[in-house]
Amino acid sequence: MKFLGFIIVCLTGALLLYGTGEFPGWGDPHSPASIHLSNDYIEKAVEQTQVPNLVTAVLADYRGFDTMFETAVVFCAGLACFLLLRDFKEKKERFYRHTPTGVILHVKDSKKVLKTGKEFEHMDKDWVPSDLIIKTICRILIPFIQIYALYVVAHGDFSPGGGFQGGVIFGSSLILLAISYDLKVLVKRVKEKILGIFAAIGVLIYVGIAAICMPMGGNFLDYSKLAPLVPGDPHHIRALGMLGVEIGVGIAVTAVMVIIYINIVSEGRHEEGL
Amino acid sequence: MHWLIDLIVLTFVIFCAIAAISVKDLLGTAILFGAYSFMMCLLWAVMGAVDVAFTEASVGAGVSTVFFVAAVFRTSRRTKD
Amino acid sequence: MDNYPALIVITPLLAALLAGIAAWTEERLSYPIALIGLAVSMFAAFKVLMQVITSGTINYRMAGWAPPMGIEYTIDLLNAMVLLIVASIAFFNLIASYKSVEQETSDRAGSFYAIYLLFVTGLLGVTATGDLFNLYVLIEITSLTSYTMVALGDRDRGPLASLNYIFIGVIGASFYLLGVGYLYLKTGSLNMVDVANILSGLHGSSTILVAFILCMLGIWIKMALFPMHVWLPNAYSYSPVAFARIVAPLMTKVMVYVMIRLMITVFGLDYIFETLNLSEAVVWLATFAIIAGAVMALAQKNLKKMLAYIIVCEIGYMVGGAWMGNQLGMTGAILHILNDALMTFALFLAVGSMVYKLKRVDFIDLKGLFGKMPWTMAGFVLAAFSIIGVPPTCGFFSKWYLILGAFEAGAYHFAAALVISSLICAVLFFKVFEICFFEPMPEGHGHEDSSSHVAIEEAPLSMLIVSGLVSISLVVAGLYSGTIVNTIILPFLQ
Amino acid sequence: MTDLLTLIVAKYNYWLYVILMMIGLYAMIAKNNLIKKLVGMNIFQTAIILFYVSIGYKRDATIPIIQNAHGGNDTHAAVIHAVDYINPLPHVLMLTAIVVSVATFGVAMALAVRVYQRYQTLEEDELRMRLVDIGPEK
Amino acid sequence: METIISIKPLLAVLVSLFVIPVLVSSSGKPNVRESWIFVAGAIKLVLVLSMLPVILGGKQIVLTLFEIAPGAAIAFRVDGLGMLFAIVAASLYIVTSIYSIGYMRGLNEHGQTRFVSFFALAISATIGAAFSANLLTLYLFYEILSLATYPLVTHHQDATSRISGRRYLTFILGTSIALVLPAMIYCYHVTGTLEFSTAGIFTGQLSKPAALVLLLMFVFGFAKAGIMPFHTWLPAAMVAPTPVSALLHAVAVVKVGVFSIVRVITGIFGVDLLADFNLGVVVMSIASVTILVSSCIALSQDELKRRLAYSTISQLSYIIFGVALLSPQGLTGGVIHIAMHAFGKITLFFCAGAIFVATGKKYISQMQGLGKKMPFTFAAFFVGALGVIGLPPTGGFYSKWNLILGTLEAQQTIFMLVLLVSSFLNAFYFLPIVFKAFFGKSEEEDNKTPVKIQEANLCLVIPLIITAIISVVLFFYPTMFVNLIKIGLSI
Repeated sequence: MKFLGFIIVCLTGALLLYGTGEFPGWGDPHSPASIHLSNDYIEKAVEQTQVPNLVTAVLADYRGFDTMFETAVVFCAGLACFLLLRDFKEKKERFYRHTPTGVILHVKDSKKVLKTGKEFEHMDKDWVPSDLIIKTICRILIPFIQIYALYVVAHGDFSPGGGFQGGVIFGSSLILLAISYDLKVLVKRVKEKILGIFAAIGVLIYVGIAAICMPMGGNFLDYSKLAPLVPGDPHHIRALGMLGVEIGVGIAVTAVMVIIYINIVSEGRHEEGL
Repeated sequence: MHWLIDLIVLTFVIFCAIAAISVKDLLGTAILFGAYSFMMCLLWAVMGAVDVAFTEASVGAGVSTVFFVAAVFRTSRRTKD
Repeated sequence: MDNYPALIVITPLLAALLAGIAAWTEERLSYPIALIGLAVSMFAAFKVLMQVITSGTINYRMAGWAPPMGIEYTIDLLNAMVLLIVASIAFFNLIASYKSVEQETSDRAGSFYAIYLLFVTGLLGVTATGDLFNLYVLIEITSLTSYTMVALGDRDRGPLASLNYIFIGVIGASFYLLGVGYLYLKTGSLNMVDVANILSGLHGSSTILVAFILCMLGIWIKMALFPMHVWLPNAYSYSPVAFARIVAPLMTKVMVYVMIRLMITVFGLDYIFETLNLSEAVVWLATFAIIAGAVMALAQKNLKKMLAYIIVCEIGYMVGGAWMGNQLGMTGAILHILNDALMTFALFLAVGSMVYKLKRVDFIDLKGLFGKMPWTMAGFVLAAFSIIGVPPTCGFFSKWYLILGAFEAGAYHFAAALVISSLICAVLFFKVFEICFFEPMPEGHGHEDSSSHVAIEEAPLSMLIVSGLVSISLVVAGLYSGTIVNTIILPFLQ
Repeated sequence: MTDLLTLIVAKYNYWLYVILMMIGLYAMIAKNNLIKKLVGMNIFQTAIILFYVSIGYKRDATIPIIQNAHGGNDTHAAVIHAVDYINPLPHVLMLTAIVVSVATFGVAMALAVRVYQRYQTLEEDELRMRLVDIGPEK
Repeated sequence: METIISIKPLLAVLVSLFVIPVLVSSSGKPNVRESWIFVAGAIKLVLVLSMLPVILGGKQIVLTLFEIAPGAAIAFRVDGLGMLFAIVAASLYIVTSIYSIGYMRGLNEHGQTRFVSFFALAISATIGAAFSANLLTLYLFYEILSLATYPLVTHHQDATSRISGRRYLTFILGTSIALVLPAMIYCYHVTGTLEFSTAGIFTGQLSKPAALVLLLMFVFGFAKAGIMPFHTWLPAAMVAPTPVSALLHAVAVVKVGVFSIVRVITGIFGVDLLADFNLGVVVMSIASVTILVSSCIALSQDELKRRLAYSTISQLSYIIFGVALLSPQGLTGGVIHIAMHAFGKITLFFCAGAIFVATGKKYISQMQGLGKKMPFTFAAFFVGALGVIGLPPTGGFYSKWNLILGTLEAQQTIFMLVLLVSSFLNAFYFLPIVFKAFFGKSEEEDNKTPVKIQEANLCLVIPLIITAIISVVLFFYPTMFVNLIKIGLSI
């Protein structure tokens, strides 16, 4: 296999290198790619969409259809992880710590569930939560990260970032919660059902905004036709449409990232894990 | 000047890539992979692709690595190659 | 309303999302949602086909931006035909699959339907789009959903097979993406028509050659052309029945469509057959694919696996026909997209019913099936005849055009391969028929302890009705293949 | 000689991308451990993204965010020179590609966990032996 | 030639197809089921006969159903040849239906509904083949017939029938896909049409070697005609119940094979082209070998049905032989033998089945002295044997007479010898059976154990008497068939 792989790799590499022979030089401002379409985007985008971040303009408007499916891919990944890993059966073995004494109980029968509270604390088999410093710092950090994430989503029109990046960052903040405490804390705060619904709703916001344009008389995704529905400057309607779409993306991505993480780390049991 | 930074970072990227696939500790692979992603993100920033770099920083160096560590946590850390 | 082109793709997506929500709130609703979504999509596809036949190609601008700035759907006769095939097969399969889904993935049916609809969305989008990169994204949707499904079916081998499928699939998609990158580098555009216009001045370029090879390699991997087929048999035999029944007829066919689309619309037949002159090599490859697929099918002991290898063989038909370099061959290839979709669907419908009742479909499990499930077997037999190429089923007529094309191109080896594969298919299917017909069904079938023995009987009515409809459509499509060729394929090729 | 040098300067990074891709591809084909293969897969994909991003790169141009788009008056907004801004299109495409790749990565990781749950190993050769052990297919 | 567009040929084909659902739904009520068969059979015969005056009037009936490609449509055209074949098949279908009721009920066979359904399908396909306007349609019905008869041949669903069925399909389906299909598509590729026409479809596009290869592909490819070495399916298929052997292997299946070859020689290549290339002799030699060898094999068979099978193989080659003479007399003799042999051979098969139902005996050596117990059966057997040998007063004489005249006309004297020798062989393997049946001593008489043997039931005896009588009648009134052939081949 190694040898075969090596040969395939060499052949493919040679093919690719052969193709570079006629490439325009790196960074050549006159290469076809830099002239044909890109000039149109650069010169017209601000005027047409009122969004200075060209990437966002192209992403959410000119090629918004791509992005919609990209979000669908994310949704699909979330569904996939749920379908593949989620295991509704409870684990047989459990560990409890008797808080006053520090004695650890190992319960092998799944039917005996101790009531956790002041006396007993359910603890992970494999994972010992981090110490106080990390916990505290994370607790302080997480709100800031989340606010930053919201900023990234909201300000995507003007600066780098957008729904996807914001969503990932928001998702990461929740994952950070799980890592610094343990999984149960996260699962308790963010219900699985909520995550599942939000993943779909995020995409639904996107598709919905895009689809409303059709009864309004435009083509699919044509935000400019939304003007009658939204109060405010119709001049900026495309930028608003993009914002709405980005929010949808953000919601979906956040939910899916957490779904994937929880399912992978707990092998789908949502009980214990990193 | 640009191309010099570019070359140096690119060399780092290739180094990280080779290291990531040849280390025998999967957690090490995860970390090297994170480094690789981060280098890659730098490279893109150098080339002016700020949005892409931002995404890669949050995804490649962030969430992907976390998924990776999570998967290693649930599987084995050692490997033969 | 002229938003039908968008509706074809959007309604399954919307339905997928709603089904995803319903999965968490009211799971019973997810099935009707899925059904309605696909019905609307099928209706839209039908409308679009009629519109295209009467008034020519439809261009639909997403977000209202003119191409090449925005993404455009370009629906011509070929698209419209494939769209209708995909939407209707997806719809009918859903009707037939309700019980199978209940049996196999009862606790998460809502999510299953969501994935199913996403897969269909991907296929429809791949077919409808006129943008090279959009195509990539949609291919990835179909791939991602099928990776998931493969892992779901067989608990033992599924995940591993799926993982291997991911590796191969990602390589394929990445090759395609690289090819598009090379194209973009040279043309600066992503819209198919626009790229084609610019390409006509770039025929000698080595970059374009590499781009072409990469795109083709990527698509071939995705369509499982021999020797890039290794993922396919596992993928088809491990996924849940409801999904296998749709992935088998549609996935490879849509990829063949993509290949033809790239050949005709993007690179241009002149470039491929005159500048590059690759025809002969690829037709030889297709010949090997046909023979190899048929021979490997002979070695199988499991019905699903056998059918999977037959699909490998059928892919050879279509690739060979498309690369023959003449109109007859191309006609045959396009006609075979329709016919093969129908006949594999009919076959897998029957197999699905068998799996529903028998759980396993190794050859030894099939004993005495003619007596127990006569209607299912009747559908199976008709589909098998179509694969063998017995007139008046549709399989014969596409073979007719393919062989004619081979004669015209002087590719006698390809014609010989077609004939040999037909013979091997005959052997294969009659091997199965003999088992089902001659050998009595053993007692306590499929269960080691006979106490839990359930009598094998005919499949549920929903499966039978769909199976019957599809079987009839095999003959109807065969008899009307002249009409199909004259109203759809020939106008498209001219 | 100078020709060669300019050629190298103009093209070297494309060559390095190819090398990077091939590292990834080699890992996908030849590595024994499934996780390693996944890493290879990601390297392969990011290398392609790198390739795309560098298509969009333009010398002496700045990031594709129009300055003072809303800050100035109308005359100000009119003077946008395409040469001054990097081509945004490849960036958009690659954002999508990154998302797709992370989605695939997530699903692949989930599968790897499933495989490990079932067979207690992720090495391909051992997996093959386990498959033989569990007997013929159902 | 004047043509009339009419839906009748389609109806004639479809009528027994439409009756299949009715048959299936009335599977619990055998009497209802069988009356439907008769209704369908009668309608079919009436439809066929109603077209007869038109055809005899020198017109043709055409109907195009589906245009698959220019020049290749699914279309019907009723001409003299097709009419002749259709009359034979449709009339014998009714007779066989009566017979099969007696046979199947007499032996209490399983799966009777399946049996009659596929029987109806097979006869549909036969009529379709008779009325085909072009090679594509002919191929279509040829294949349908092959597949429809498979469940009939393997009706017993045991190990023997499994092997036989496998051999049956291997030869028939295999050769048709491997040889006929490419040859047909090649013809279409060269000429752009597959329409039968008496002048042939080739207009100088074919060299002699190519024509030879194509001709051989067709002659061997239509393996239902039983040309050696593709004949072995026929004796094997004798495991089927006797009505199947009778109708399908004396009339429908084998005759469709022969009919296809006749069509190819007269309608695709054209008599003139083959005569120019002098290819008739090749086909004639192949046919001659088959005639002689299979006659010799028939001599050594003890099982009656197998002997009949080998006899069929040799008789089929007579037809091909006659057509390959390429002379008017030879063509007439060959084609009319389709009808004459059908009536003769079906009588023989009916007798074999009747004997089996009445006594359970399959082997000729066991049949000594049976003639006294079953006089009608053996009398009919005698008539049938005369027909096959070609002796007056049966129709078989007429065809053999024409064949011999044809050899003289074509100045192929050596081949006349083949005919004579084979006729002697025919006589040798048939007449002793009759002789021993009437004049030999039965085992029962030797053993002195009285076993009551009598004629089989009426359903079995009446059909064989009818066919025997028709066989004789045809000796006196062959004119209609001759006219049909003259019209069909314009000679």
